Amino acid sequence: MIIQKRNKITKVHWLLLLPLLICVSTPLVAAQSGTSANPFDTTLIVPDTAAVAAEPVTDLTVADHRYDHGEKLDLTWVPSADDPPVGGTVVGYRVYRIADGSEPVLVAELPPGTNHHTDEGTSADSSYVYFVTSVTTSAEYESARTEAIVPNVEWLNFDKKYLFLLALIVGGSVVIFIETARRGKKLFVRKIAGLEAVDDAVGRATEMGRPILFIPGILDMDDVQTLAGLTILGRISRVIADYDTRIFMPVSRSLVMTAGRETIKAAYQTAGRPDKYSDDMVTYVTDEQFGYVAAVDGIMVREKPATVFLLGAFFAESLILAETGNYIGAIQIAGTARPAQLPFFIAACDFTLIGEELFAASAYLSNEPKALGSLKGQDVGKAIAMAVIILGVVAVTIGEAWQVGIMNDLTDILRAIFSTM
Amino acid sequence: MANIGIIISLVIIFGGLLALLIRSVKSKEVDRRVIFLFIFVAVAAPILFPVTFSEKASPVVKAIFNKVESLPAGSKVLLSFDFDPAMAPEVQPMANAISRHCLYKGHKVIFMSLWATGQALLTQSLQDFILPGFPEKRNAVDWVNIGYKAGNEGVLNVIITDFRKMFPTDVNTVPLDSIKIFDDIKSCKDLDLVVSIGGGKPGPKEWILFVGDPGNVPIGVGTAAVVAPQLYPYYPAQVVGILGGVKGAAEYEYTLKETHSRFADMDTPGLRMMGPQTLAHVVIMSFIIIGNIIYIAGRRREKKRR
Amino acid sequence: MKRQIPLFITFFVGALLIFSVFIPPMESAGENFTLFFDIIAVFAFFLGGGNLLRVHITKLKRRKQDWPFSIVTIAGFAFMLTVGIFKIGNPGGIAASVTADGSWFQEVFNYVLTPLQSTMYALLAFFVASASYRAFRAKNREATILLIAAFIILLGRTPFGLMVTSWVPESLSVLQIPNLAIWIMNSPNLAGQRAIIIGIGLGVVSMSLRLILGVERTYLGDDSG
Amino acid sequence: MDHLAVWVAAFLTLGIISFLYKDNPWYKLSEAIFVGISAGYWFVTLFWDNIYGKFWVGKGEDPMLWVGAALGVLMLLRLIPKIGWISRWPLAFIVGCTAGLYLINYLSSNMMRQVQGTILPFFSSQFGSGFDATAYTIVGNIVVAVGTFTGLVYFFFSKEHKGAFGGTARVGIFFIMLTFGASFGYTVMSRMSLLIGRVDFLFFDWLGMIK
Repeated sequence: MIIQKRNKITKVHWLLLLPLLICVSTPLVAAQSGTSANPFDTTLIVPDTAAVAAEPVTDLTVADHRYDHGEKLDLTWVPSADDPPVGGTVVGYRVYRIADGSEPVLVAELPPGTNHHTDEGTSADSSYVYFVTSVTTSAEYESARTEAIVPNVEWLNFDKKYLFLLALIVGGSVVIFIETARRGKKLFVRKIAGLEAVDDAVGRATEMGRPILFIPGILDMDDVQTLAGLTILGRISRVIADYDTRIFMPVSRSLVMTAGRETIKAAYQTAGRPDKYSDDMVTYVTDEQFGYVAAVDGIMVREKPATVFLLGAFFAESLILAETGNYIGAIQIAGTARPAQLPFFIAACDFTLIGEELFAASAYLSNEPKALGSLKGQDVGKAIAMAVIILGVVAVTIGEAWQVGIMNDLTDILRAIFSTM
Repeated sequence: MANIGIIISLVIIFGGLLALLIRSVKSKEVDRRVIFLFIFVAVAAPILFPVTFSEKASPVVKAIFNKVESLPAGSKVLLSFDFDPAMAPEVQPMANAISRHCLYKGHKVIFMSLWATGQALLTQSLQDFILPGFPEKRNAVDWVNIGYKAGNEGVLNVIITDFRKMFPTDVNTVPLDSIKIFDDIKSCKDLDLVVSIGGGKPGPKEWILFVGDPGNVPIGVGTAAVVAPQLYPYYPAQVVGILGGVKGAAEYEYTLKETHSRFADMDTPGLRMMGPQTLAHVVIMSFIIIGNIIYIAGRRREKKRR
Repeated sequence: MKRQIPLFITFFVGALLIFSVFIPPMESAGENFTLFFDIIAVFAFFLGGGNLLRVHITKLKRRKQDWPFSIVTIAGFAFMLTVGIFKIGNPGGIAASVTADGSWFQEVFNYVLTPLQSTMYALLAFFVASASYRAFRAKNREATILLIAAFIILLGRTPFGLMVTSWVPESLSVLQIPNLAIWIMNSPNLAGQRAIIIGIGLGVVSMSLRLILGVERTYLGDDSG
Repeated sequence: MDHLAVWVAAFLTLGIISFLYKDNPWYKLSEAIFVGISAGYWFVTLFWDNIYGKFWVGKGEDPMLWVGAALGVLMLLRLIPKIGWISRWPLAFIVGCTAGLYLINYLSSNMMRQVQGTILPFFSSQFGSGFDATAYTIVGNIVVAVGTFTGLVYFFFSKEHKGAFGGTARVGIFFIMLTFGASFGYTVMSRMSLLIGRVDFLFFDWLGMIK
């Protein structure tokens, strides 16, 4: 690695002498540069006996990049006079950076016709000078150097002001509603069919004397769907502890195993049955997607659980698991936020929590005012989305159909606010 | 032999389905293992005894076919293989079929790729599938492979004004200036048709946005099945036609075989793969119908009992 | 204290990461997390792998049902660990990549794991059929819509889709089954997906806030609410 | 070697497929092999990539790596029951990070971008001149806007699905069901391709070899 770097520097250093050498001995340089200074791709080299000349680029300027922490600088220039759309001698440009007066370093090779570049390798505590060379098939020609510049560090990214605003409104209303609920105001939340069924599903397992199987998806703790699955697990295992039913949870990630154990243990403690809890309720199988599925399928047909929960992030295995669960006659409650897998759960499970309902489930099951309050906050976000869709569609339709300027302005504003950058 | 095999299998499949259909009126559920067996036979039989269904080309496929068909001999067509080995099973068949069609019609064909891994695939499919059928076609005169250049849509931005800037030479480092096809081609605007085959980025969409629209060049696209719906909004204003997945390839192959006797014995991987697909789809649809009959019959019975 | 410290950690890092999006010098915080996470996951595997071994050894010791298969699992696990960590049967020796061509490790991946994976995956072909047989029944209005949409799409992917509707005039070609299938994928399907996706986005916001604010804390071994 | 490999692959392939009939020792054996081998495979790759690759080859230069390692060690304290509760710290850390990261990500990419994409004109002078294309686009855009709006109404939690609101929610659920039916049907083909691949292997690579 280190050796490579050094090589590069010496090569570049040597290249800088090229223009000078050309004056002295043109044929020699042409032959040399053909072998050692390799402009981009080998296919580009057209053997040539004389050095091909080109004008350097002009008006090279460097400016600070907006909203970075000093790691970027923007360069602009006017392309070489020998780089017209057709038939120029320039085959590309090279950008060189000189940091704090040290040796120039090649930072980019660009195709012809380019007039700008963003260097992403700077830091805020150095000063930089740049120059650009026009590369022909046999040599390169240096431009004037820029003024020295020290990159600025910005502390706030104002490009993301609308994102911040929306996060503030949506997040703020969640917090406000949680606070309202904490003060004791009653909040209404409609019934969610799949969640109404949880108690019955657990009760059924108790009656039948069969275990309950809980699958938290196949992703790790760094996915929010797994977290949603685990929070629901917390609520469900409270009920399970009360009913004194067996729960079994094979997992495909070690961290989920640890978190799953903590969750169930806590639920049993709260229910006053810590003696009933055992680490064997949660077991690790394998990280491999289909290896895990093979094992869970085996568990399903052998243990014949009465109730199966599939709550978390699922991929192609969704239907394999759900069909096997259906085959053994288990009541199945599934939920995922992966739209591609929802159809399969809808087809094979008794109840399916569709996307948002998965995240709302633990709040709903807890029946705690605070948690329910957060669902209200979500609805504010939905109301905003709905209002913007109506407003936007009306504005853009009127604006485009009848060329109404003010409506077009409104559309542009809405699109700008909801653009993610 | 193959014919007898497939006839027996078809009789078994459809006879079985009919029997189940009759049984379903009595509202008797089908064991899922029976369904599994049907699926297995429906997939395995056409693989063992290759069977092809007639694939009438849908308008979007027909449109590309007709475009290639109607261009006068000597027209300049560019085919871009914008895919990698992972995508190849789905789009390679259509790439082969279109390439053959273009060569057969006497078009001057330029092959290229926007994907680094596509160049090897392109060179190989030219060698193995496409060129062996056309020994009379000469490199640089009837076709040329200019290979891959890095830069994604940047490549397109350059070749819309000048090929030689991006591709000074073809894959064998022969300068474009000494390649006959390029005598009167300066940029993409001089082409009579561009077909981009791929499914990712850069791919068909980039060709439409960076070459088709600005240069007013007719663009045809071939793509993986999952991507196809996203390209439909561009039809017919911005693209000539769309081949979607193996099915699109099968339709193209079928039309090609029907239209030109030269291709009667052509290898048709698309059609071959559609055999098991079609049968499996038919089996699933039959079972949906059977399931509904069972449900309706069962409900009637319950009513009667009351 | 046992409960307060974890709650504080969650709150602190959660809030920090939210604000880091808007503060350029902190932009790399998210990437750092991925780095942390990968390392923690490896350490956690000692717990997971240990658990796997413990479960199967217990099964073996107590001669529980199907115990002979536990020997196979333990043997397979141990084999992969030794072959992989000590690079046994690797033509390049200990210096080569563990997945070098021709190494035992890679051979087992190619000839044992790959066929197992793809066959398990292929089972979906069967389950797709049995699920559609059972689920696509016109039990109520919603189920009927599900059924019709699925049927049109299925039909559109066979040659019969075009045959059935070939009488439709060219000016109304949108109504031909294959085109109708495409239209369904593009318009109503897109609308449904959008509603679901927007809902998910808001659900995540609310769920994340509950976690960060400590309203949701079951995973921390504290359910006292 | 090749012969043996194909036989092993075929043996395991059939073992898995046999599960479709019912659970049996052949499947159990394939399953046991699958679980043992794959768990080992994952650990070995994780080890070489993350521990060896980052701490040995990369010399652990990034101080952040050591923070990760420290958290990992805390995780292992679970094994000591007395101070096992400390292992909640790395868990709390991971949960906090995940929640913080996803909040903004999902808000921008799921909610904002999708809302923006729905702002489409019902009618515009810019649409294609042909009647067909125009009608197609108009109907398409109306359906997208109406479907998205009613779908959101369905997800609304604060109001019972009754009256006009309930009716709108019903339209929403229709759209969602249509979506599910369509995506289900659309996936069948790719699922069949997987089976075709396996059957191909059995017939040609394995049985073809016997011939």
